[in-house]
Amino acid sequence: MSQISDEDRQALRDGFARYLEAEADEKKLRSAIANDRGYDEAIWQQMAEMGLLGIAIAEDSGGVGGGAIDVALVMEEIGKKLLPVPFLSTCVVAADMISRFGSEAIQQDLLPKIAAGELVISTGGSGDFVPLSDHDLSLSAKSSAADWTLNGQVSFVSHAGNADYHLLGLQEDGVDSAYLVKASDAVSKDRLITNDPAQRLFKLHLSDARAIKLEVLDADGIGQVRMRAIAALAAEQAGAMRAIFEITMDYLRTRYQFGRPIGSFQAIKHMAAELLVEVESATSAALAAAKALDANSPDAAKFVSLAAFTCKDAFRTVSAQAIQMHGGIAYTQEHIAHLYWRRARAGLPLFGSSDAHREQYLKSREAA
Amino acid sequence: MSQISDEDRQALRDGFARYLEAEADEKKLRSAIANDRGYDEAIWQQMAEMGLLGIAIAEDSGGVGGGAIDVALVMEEIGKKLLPVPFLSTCVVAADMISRFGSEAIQQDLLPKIAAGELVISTGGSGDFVPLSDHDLSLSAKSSAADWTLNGQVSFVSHAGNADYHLLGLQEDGVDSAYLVKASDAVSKDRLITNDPAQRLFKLHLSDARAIKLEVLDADGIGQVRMRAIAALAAEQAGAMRAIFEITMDYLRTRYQFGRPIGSFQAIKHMAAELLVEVESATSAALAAAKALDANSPDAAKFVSLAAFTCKDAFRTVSAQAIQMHGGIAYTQEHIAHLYWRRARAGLPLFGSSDAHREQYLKSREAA
Amino acid sequence: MTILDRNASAEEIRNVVEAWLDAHWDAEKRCAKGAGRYDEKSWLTQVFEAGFCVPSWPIEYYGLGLSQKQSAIIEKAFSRRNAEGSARDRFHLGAITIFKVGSEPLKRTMLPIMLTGPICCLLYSEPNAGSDLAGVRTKAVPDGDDFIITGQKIWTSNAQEAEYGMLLTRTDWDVPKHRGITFFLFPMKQDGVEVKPINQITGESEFNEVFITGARVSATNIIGSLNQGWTSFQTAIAYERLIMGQGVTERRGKSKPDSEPQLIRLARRQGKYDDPVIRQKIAQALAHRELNGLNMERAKQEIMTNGSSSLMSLGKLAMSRIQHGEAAIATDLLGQEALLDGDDSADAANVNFDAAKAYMNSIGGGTDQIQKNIIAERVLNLPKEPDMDRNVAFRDIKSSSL
Amino acid sequence: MTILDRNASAEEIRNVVEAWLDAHWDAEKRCAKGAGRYDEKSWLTQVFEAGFCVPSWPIEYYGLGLSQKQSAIIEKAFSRRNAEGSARDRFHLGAITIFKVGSEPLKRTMLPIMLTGPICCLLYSEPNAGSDLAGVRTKAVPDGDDFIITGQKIWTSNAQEAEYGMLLTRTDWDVPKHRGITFFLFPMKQDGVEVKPINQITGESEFNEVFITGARVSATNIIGSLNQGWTSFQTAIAYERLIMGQGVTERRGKSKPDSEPQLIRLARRQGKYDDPVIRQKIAQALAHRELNGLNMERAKQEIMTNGSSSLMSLGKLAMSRIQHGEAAIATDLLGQEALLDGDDSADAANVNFDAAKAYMNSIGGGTDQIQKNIIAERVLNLPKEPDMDRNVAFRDIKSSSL
Repeated sequence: MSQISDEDRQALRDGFARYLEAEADEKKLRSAIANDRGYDEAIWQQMAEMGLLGIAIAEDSGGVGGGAIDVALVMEEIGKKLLPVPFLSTCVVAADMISRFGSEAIQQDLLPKIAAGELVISTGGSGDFVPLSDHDLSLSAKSSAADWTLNGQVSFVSHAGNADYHLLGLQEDGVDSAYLVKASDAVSKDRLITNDPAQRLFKLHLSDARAIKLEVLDADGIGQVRMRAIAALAAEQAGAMRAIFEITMDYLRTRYQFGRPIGSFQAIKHMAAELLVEVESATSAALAAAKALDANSPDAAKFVSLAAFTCKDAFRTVSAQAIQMHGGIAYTQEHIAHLYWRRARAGLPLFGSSDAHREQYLKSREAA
Repeated sequence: MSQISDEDRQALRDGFARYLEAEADEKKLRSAIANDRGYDEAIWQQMAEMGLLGIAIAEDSGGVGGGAIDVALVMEEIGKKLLPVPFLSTCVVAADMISRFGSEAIQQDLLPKIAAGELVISTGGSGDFVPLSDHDLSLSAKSSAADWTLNGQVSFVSHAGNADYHLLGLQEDGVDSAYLVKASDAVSKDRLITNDPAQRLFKLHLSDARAIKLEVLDADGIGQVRMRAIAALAAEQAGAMRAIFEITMDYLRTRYQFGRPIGSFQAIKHMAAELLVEVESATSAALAAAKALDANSPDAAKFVSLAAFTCKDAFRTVSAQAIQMHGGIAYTQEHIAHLYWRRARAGLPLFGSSDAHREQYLKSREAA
Repeated sequence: MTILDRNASAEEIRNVVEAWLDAHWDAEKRCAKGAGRYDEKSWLTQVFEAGFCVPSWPIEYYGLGLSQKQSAIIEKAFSRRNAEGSARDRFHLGAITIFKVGSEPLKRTMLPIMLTGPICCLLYSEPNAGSDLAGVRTKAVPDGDDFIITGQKIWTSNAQEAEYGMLLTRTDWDVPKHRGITFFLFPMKQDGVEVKPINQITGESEFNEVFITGARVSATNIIGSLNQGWTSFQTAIAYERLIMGQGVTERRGKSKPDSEPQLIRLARRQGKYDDPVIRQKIAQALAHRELNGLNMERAKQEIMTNGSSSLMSLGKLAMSRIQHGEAAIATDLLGQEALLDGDDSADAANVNFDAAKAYMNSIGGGTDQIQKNIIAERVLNLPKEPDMDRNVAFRDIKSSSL
Repeated sequence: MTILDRNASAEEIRNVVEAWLDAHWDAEKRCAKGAGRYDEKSWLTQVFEAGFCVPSWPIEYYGLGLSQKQSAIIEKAFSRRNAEGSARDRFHLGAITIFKVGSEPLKRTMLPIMLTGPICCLLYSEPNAGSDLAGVRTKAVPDGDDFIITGQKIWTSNAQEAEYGMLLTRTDWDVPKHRGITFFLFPMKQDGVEVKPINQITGESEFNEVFITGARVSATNIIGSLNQGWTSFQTAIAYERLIMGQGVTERRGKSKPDSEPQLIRLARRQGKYDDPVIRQKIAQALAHRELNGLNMERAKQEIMTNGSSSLMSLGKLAMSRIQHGEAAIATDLLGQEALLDGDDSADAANVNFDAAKAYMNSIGGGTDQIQKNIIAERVLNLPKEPDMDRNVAFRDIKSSSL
């Protein structure tokens, strides 16, 4: 399904990785997460420049027409550097929702801007395409003629701080609807305190806020959006866990205690070998999910669930063990390990728990 | 509740342990399990001699009036040597059932014989006091005057081979009844092939077999029998896992590879340290269950469940890891490790699975 | 000094102490602010002079020569009134160490000072040594009657407040690592000592880094003797662990044992308490905690009977599984609520704190890995790993910085 | 010899082989009993002379000089008719090892013998050496043109049937352990060689102990050269693993991939398939197996692209978790039925067999612990443990028997 050739994909990835290696250092990360915006605008613009923000947008809407596999490659690199950019909400979920369910006019208005890095879209509300469904949602939509207005409150809206639009889902009696709300006076925002300082969550208060309703949300389409978002998340986690794993291996090779590198101690080696199985399995699972989606495989749902719980759990384990293997130094805020660990924990509830995905995976296996 | 003083108890235990150390060697074990009877009659008679078979029988019925804690001490030693004796069925379950629910005449007839080692009683059927409930039970009881006769088949009857009586439970609509059936022409037996060669299981065929019905089975009393049997089993497992653990530690100290004892390898050490936590926790749990029972503590049910799943799981883990830590040598029938491992696996379904006991434990915690 | 001795009955002791406190202790003054507030130092001096600071020590060392049991009566009386100063024979690490391994002159000069005021910290961990405590690189170079100290310490509790620190240094670089170490009672409030709190991943700063650059300590302040500091330090660290352990036990004693466990409360609140999968996880987690409690009770019994128990060493390791495990289940129970933090999300804040704090147990005071080595070698008598550095001059041992 | 060379098309090869088989192979004779039965040795000699035994080897070494792909066509044709003798360049361990590292005379004399009949086993493990393969203590002492062998080997496959064994021996006890080893092609059917099957905990006897007491082997049968046997042996064992791996892959290829997994079947049968706790366990177990499959697919891709893949080394370790884990769940699913065994309890017998057989993976062919060392050192480049025996004369290395 990807319009990108294998060579171009590799070049894209290499270019992005090289750029991040040179520019996305820990200092920038820490300064970004200390700011209100939460990410580095220069990096975001460079991503636009490289075509990455339009990776999942069709060529005739200003994108490069990539598939799930291309999104995965970008997400992996994002994960490695823990980039706190609004890529998943804007370029994966929102771009996909607009591409599928937006009117021609909206598509032509918004998609090119997303690809160009001119537009940030936050996601929230309720529904299968929403990463964090607000369980106590008090949002209502009413229409007069073609205009819709929204009232109420939505919590757990990611990246709403500097978003230009909020994409809000509203699931009622199992029927999904979705609204695009422009950031405006009718929308106020409270930033929520988060455990992962790199995560940006907000509570929105909407008071007669004008909204564009996306049309004909068919369950299959929503399911596709959800699966692609989950596969993207899994790839981010696979990348992130590999990075913290490699940081840890470097430490084991160079940190001496008792006159030996600590990586020469057998118990540490065995922990490392076991973690490698987790890291590689997660990478394989994320890859398999993306490939199955791009191939429209009947197994796509199965592989997406597999990737979801495998990558969540493995990232949690690997980042937690990374702290343990570093010892005291990683018990400090100054060390980067806890940021990976917090990111891992922040990923756990996105699009459903590991247990829920394990159950889903078994259902898919039965169906096969 | 025990009538035995602390000093006497210690002496009893020391004496039994010393005796087993001298007499119950691996050769006897292997020869016993190769025979039909399944255990060493001389050891059984010596246990009678030492008063152990009457440990849970009141003094005025020919026993020594011990409590759950005394049963636990005996079972621990039985476990250490993997003695395949019919102690649990005869001296714990049957003795307790007869003491609680047998008529005066039956008590005076059977209990002294149990204590004297003159009587083996097997258990089977259905009901809470039966270690292995036959789920496909096709047993029926009918009475004419005071006489009862049993017809049908019962599977999973332990130690029926040379039993003098079979204690058969029959749970119908939640109501328990129990019958003592004399080994006779009216009862035929098929020995079942078991995975643990030390385990003796039979299928009984009863055809108008005369039976003595035990009276007034109150649920509390049955519950007590069950709890005491579970605590006894847990103690056996605690003893057994400690023995195979120590066998393994000895091996680690004396087996050299790469010019070092393998116990000096850090990964092996760490496995050993983790297993020690399991062994000690299991010992503590078994002890706590026995003590709570003897103290008539309201926490008894909680501690019994805790002991049940802790000891089952830990014995399984410790014996499985013992094979792994021994390496190839324990992959042979000649090595004793697999006998511990088979015993561990054979214990898993007795009186309910670990998962069921974990659930029960949580219920007890809520109630507290 | 109070007239109490080993023959005094519990009643007599209680009466004497209560009478003394009636006469001397003013609880209100302690809580007062400004000029009305009591002077801590002069209060401690009174306690010291009465012998109540260290009642179990002999009279010549400022105690009353009482038994532990008798001392406990005094401690209890003080604690009921919330009065400071008693039980320093159980809790003042500096005083205890000097009492146990200090030279006679050091005891004479320093014990009165220690007992009447200063907090004393223990300076041993170093960034480059990690778990390898004997790998100290902080230099002590003789200079007249003094030593000049240069180096860096880390993970020091109470370094901010401490007037003294017991400091592990290297004084001989040409012998194997354990044999060139000297242990000093080091004055913290001097030039060349900079204390910097560590920002822990819990958000707390219980510990500090201590940078020492050309600071001084008198040779008379050596605890034990020159180059033999490793042995004296062993005493200090053993007491540090004991004190920490007691603190934990006593704190634990205060929480209601039968209050509903946090996991059950959270599960109920989240409506997940009927989920069989959750129930299995909660049951196993509660079991691990209860089993550790049972093990520790057996340990206490064994200590009472035999004076020691190998079970004690399992508690810390078991606690890692318990704490990390409980925090993980609680995190899952909270679901996306666990993403939040701060006062408005108290449950999340608690759970997130617990998840981070669990590393304090699994890393702090010896990592789980070190703890497993100790259990394997000391409890199970498994053979030691070949030492790479035992017979090597310290300066030749390979280290990260080389 | 058949007239086929590297330029032959697939079609040509197929035609030639099929025609040859039509002319020579009699499937019915093979199945016949008694006098009618075909003579294996003379059949293998025909295959050998046609060059079909080892088609990928050069003509001077009894092959046809074909590519692997071309050889596969021949193998397939044989396999379709269930005819023995082809693909010995992939599966005959003795022939391959001699071809790769044998001396010219050894190849000349032994390859024709190997290829036309005898099973060749590999004698390396010893009871006292365990995972430490280089710790061999089987003695080879020169005696004229022969060596006299005394020692014990264990875990030898096919030792009963084997006419030859490749035997690892110690010929110099005064040099470090890897440098005093000699590797022989050893005739098994002689006095002084006793083979005893091992009763495994699965009930099988795939392996044997081999007791060698004063048996003989000619010096011309050294594979490689004197005291350099460790290197030649590395080749043999690498091929052994490869052959075992191929066997596993090919067997796996035969099971229907989409058949219902055993765990699901058992759970349904036991009425426990709706239990959420069971479902989580089954799902995770199936996932572990599927993930390992995905890893191995990535490995194949990487091998095709780069010629090698570090992922390959993870499969065996992962398989331990899979096999032990699945067996444990299946055991629990069966409940008390798992206590039974034998033909009347097929499910139980299978599950119990699997539970025991899982140790074949986690212990056999290098324990999980050795495997983790290998992964850590070779894949992750973590530093080696200090060697205790690398520079020590073999006779001075500490061992269990001392």
